[in-house]
Amino acid sequence: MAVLQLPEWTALAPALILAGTALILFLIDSIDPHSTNRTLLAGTAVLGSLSSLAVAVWYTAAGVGATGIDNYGVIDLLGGQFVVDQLALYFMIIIAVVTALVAVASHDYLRDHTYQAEYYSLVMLAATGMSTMAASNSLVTIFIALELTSLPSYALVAILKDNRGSVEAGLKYFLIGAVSSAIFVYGVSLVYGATGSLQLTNIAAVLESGDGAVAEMDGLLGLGILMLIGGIAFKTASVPFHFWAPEAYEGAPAPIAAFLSSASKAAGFVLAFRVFTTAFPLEATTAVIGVDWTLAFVILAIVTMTVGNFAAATQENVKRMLAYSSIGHAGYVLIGLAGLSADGGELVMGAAMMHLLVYGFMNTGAFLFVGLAEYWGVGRAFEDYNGLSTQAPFACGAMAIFMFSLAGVPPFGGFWSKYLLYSATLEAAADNTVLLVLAAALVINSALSLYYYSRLVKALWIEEPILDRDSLAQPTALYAAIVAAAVMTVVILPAFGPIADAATEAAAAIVTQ
Amino acid sequence: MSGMASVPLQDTVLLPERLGNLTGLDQFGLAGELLATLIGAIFVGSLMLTMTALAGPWAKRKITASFTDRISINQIGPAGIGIIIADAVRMLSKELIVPENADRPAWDLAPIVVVSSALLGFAVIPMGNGIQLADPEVGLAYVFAVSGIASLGLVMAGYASANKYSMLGGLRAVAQNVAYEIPLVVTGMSVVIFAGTLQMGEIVAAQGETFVTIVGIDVPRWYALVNPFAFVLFLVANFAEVGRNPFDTPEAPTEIVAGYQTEYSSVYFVLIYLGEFLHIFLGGAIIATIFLGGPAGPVLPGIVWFIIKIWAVFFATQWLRSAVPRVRIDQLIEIGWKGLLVLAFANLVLTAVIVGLIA
Amino acid sequence: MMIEALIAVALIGALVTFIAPNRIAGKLAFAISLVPAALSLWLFAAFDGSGNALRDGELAFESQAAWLEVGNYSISWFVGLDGISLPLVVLTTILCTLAIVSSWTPIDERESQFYGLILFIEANLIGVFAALDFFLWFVFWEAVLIPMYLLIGIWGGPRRKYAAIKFFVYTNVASLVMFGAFIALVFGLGDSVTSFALPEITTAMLDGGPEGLFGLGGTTLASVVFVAMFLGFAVKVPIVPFHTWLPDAHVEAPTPASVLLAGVLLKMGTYALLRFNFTMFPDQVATYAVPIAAIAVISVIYGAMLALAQTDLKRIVAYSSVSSMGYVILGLVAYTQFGVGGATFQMVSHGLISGLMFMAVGVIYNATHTRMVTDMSGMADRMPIAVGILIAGAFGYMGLPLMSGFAAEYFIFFGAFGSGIPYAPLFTALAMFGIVIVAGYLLFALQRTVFGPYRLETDYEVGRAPVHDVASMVVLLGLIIALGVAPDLIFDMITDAIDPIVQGGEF
Amino acid sequence: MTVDVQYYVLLSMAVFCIGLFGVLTRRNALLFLMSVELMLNAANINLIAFAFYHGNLTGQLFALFTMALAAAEVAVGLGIILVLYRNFRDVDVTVPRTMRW
Amino acid sequence: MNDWIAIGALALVGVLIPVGMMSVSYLLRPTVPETSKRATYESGEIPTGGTRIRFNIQYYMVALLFVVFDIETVLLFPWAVAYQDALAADIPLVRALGPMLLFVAILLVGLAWAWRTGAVQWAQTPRQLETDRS
Repeated sequence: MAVLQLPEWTALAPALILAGTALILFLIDSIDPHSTNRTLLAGTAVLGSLSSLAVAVWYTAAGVGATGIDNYGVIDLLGGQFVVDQLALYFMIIIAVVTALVAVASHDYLRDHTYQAEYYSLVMLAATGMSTMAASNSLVTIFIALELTSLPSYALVAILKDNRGSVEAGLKYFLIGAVSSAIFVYGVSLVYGATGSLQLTNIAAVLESGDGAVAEMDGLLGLGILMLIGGIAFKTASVPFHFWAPEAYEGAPAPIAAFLSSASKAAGFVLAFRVFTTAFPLEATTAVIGVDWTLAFVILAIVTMTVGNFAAATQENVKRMLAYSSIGHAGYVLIGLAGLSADGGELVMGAAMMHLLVYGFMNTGAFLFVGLAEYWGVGRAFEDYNGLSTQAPFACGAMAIFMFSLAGVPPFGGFWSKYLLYSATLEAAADNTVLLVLAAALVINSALSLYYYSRLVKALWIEEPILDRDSLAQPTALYAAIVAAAVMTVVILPAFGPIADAATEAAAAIVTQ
Repeated sequence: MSGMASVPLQDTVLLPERLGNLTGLDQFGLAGELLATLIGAIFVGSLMLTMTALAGPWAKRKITASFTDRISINQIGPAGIGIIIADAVRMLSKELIVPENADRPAWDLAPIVVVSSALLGFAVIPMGNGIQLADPEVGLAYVFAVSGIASLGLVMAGYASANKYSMLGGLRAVAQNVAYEIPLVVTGMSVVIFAGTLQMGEIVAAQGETFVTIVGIDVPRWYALVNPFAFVLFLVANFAEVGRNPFDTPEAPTEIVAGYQTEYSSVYFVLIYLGEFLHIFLGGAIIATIFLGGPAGPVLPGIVWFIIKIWAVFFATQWLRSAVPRVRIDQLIEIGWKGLLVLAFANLVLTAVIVGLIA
Repeated sequence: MMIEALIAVALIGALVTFIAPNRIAGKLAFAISLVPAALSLWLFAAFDGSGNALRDGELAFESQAAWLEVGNYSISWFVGLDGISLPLVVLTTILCTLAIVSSWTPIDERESQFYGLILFIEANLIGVFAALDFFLWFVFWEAVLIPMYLLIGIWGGPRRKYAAIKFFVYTNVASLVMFGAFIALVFGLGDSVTSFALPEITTAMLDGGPEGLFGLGGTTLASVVFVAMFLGFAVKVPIVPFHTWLPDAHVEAPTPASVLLAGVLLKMGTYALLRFNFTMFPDQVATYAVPIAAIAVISVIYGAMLALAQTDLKRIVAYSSVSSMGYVILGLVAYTQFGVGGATFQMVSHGLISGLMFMAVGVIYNATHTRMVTDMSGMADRMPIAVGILIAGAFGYMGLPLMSGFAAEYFIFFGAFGSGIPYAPLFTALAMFGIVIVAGYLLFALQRTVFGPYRLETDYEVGRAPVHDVASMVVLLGLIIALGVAPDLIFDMITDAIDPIVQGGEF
Repeated sequence: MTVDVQYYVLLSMAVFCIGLFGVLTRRNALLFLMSVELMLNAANINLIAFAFYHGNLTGQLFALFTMALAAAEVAVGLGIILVLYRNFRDVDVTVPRTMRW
Repeated sequence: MNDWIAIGALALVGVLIPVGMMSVSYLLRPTVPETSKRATYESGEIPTGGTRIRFNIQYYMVALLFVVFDIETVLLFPWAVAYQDALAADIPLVRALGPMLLFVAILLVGLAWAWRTGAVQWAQTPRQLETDRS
């Protein structure tokens, strides 16, 4: 394979391509600021994200990051500031997929929007940040990637400048984001103080060596880790920094809500996975700070999924319901970290990663459907969606698939990933019985979630429309994105074998390193 | 100029320590050192204030008069130099009129900020003969940083006066400062590439080396000679930064009366006025230090050369004041962002590339 | 690869139909559904399997492919047919084709979606009966629910929303219970199991059973799982007291959905009971035989009594299904060759008969727009052929000899009577009493509706049933009589697959 | 003449807490922004003090990045506050209540 | 003596001088309160309206732009300082210069974009107004 001949920095190509696309979009806009050529802009964005996807898939297939005789091994870049391994590539794939879907859907959603090029380039920049986050191996690069993700996201949420909801959402997202990033960076500074290093592997090395300074500053380290969890909780929309999510998703343009709730969340999780497996090996950290950090994730996971699901069940607004359900799903994925307390934790984490991939399709699709509804101008409440299926059976069919998949009803992807998560948790529970509670919470919450998801399906398919609607337009690109997401949610089933392998291997690689 | 390089231009001993030795204060431990430092600071402060006092009420008028072929002050003292004292007494004893609606704390604070920010910059300037208060490693960045505080003072003045002219003046000052700060700093950076340090003393020392030898005369490695393009850019950006013609839109007497200082009177006005002149001199000091070899020069002692150089810059500002018309605010902004900034980056990149290729 | 072809044809057909214009959707779906029907008949003819699929039997049309690895377990695509599943597959394909035909008249909006969903259900039903990997089976099992939910919810009667949700919630919760229990069982089996393939799990269960899980002992775990799974499937069957969703769903569902619901979906429950509970847990069956038999008998009698109290023809047929399913459970719990075989036979037979009944009721409803016994009389005047077939079906229900119902019930009673359960004769006798009630309510209803003077007042013409409806009913009736005359047509096959289970399980 | 690192940490914690207090109590978006800056700068104090303590430059370098990112954050924040003012005629963060909080 | 103490001393002096001048003036100057004197100066006209005027949006635009570019210089300074040393240490030119060029190039893309979209344009020409309106 040609990978060997490529210089090392090309290992970051999936992220670099996204960055390049963003710059190209800026250039296009600079050449003709008043251009209304939506297809060119969206096309560039889609092309960029698809190339990023293709490269990431190619690398994965070629064995970049995989260890073994025929593979290329984990690639360290810039003195270990970045690391391209299977985990990084896996999440780069998720991010590129979601970005592509969002870019396609935005083509129609933004039809009358003034800031087309800016929109796409901001999306690309945010995607760059997420992709970089997947490969970051140092708290420095992590923080930069985090901000590179957050800053365009703030702007994107508020991009409908004359829409009060959008501005309000942007403000709230920004306020909470700014505070949480301040907390995160303070946590970084404390961890640095305790260990004298910002690179994850070095931090782990210092912790394991039990150096004098670390032992002295155990309190600082503990506080630092707690603050890091805070930053991560924000990015993944988990308790206690989840307040922004419903507001931001509700006010943001729907494709952006899709983007944030899928890709951004995935990026937050890759960050959590990497930081906590690489930098804070469980035994060594516990020996220093005296507390097992998985305990924090056990609590966060349970609280997050419960809060998310119960709040979702009481919503009248579809987008808000999806927002809370997205919080609930963050809780499911957090199990991946909580499970690390037991043997077989890498299986739990692998399952959580799979859930994120499937979630990337189904949740993006669901939000894009909401985008379609906004495009049509039907309302936002459940009742407003009544009987849409008579006019748009395909989109509604896709939405039904997303809803059932999110609820974890077989045969869709969501069932599989949830099941894998459940069974892996159960297996790990043999080692640490606390996990039984998590498994139970997962099942109970999933069962509860069926209530509100099926409520939407019922509105779409079974209820009669309240008002007579004019015939609805069929925007090609939005439809294409939604149908593609739906097809992937289903078609992912036969491909589940290799995906499961990839996820589990990636998880195992970082857990046991 | 031959042999200049052999003379140690830069004393590694800084002013406070030297004073400590001189006065014997260093025998008293920390307190003595502090006292010596304070004396040094007072010395530098007074030196600069003296120059400003000279320039503001007297030299400025004289120079302008000469350009416009008029006779200016000539009554009090020789060549009217006594006007300095007269003006000082007059201004200090004027009634202070506080505009209604003024935001008092900010309005009172603004003059102090303007003056002290300018004074602070001089702390790291090597003035020759060991007159340098401090020589931190980040000297150049520090100078840029503190001189930037002035615009805060200006906007405070503009805002707190509760006057539309003042407000506009303050805003313009900020817009102008931000537009020209970046070309200024980026051009300064192209000098840093040569010197490889931000320490003012080092920069000056680096300029002591011989650049070329023309007909037996060693031309020193002044960066104005090494990179004249950067020098011109820096000069222009500096004029804008200190708000002198042709870039004096924040005051623009024909447009917005007197800008941010419209409502100021009495000693407050004096302070703001002084502050402006201090800034001109600070700009001159920076130019002298990073482009003109600091206090270097033949025959005369360093401090004298240094003063000559900064007065030369001051003279240039007054020259331009008489010779060049003011640009409009929109032109000003566009020159900054579209002209100088691009040129500054071009200069930086070219310098870096050339240095890289030569090395 | 034949099973894959069968499923693929139905799935692709579903997609094609979904995008086809409404106008031609019905005919198109019919044409497409003929392919699996013909294919399944060919499978029937070419069947060469023997023994029970889960007990090392010789599988017909087997195919297996690795799918994914989950931790210590592998999941595979594993399908194959034995003597139990093949008749049910054939039943499915035939009933689906006929259901499509019977929808031509009543379904007049969103046809393409309707027929698409029917074909989608067909694909999944075939999958349910053919799958031999637990996960694969579960996927198909659950995938049936969603289209059925939509069929009831969209094209149903006035209370369709309530009925659809009730159906969905009941069956889904049941699935969840069953699923959780089964997973616990697999984990409890420990290292002896490395995949979710049902034969492997069955072997492990019979070779010693579970080791225990989370502090539960092996036997306790097996009992808990057995009960949980029984409850899970009982909802689907349904068995009293979990039957309440059924009448609602049936009454509100459109005729073709009812046909499939009663004809095939209920059999999923009994099929699963047979495959899981009664194959994997012989010990637990023995332990709980009496309560199960009691429940079965209660179902028979209580279902019949409820049917007696109804005035809605569809409700009568629906409750009678509860009663008939009671027979199946009784047959299963008897655990003899004739008992279990008869139960399996009854599944097929009841599928045909109840399908026929629902169709007939549907035809009458299409014409009169009412199903109330009290509204109608003298229907024989207006639609003699349809009513004739209805009566024939009712006799089939009552167990008239030479019809499949008779054979089925005979086998069951014979098997149950000779079974080793305590009080077996008593249970059998009580269940037989159920037939009397069945005869009572059916004859009562028929007498009121069919005979006497015609007195329904309508502002539209009530005429003869359409030819295609009658034709499909005739096909069903033919099958019923054929099975009644020659039960060995499938009974041999069934007993061949049953024997490995009941051998040694005799008590 | 060096100051022990714990005093820097105390200072930074004080600054951080002041910032946090501001974040929790200020309703003006601009003041909120300033409070966040305080929190970020508290981290910078830590980073630089620890860089000195550990004798490596990593912390200083990271402080540079933090500053850059803080500036970018302010830029975006100001942009959002501008559109906020345009839409709500106010920079009070509790005014926008189009959605439930 | 520490550099920063010297700077602190100068800061003290820098504050004390103006404060001292203010104090001297306070002692010297007369105070004749009169309301009309304190009126806001508007070239002799009676002042109208407040000072909370809505000013040109461009002030914000350049301010935001400045924040970005100014911070960029913070990141460039370390590079500039280390550049000669890097060259002296025989680090290849591409590695010594490349990152900075890339960095500046990205910034220039940003500047070009800001330029083209009119972020640094103070006033619009009539023709631009026309095209904007359409």
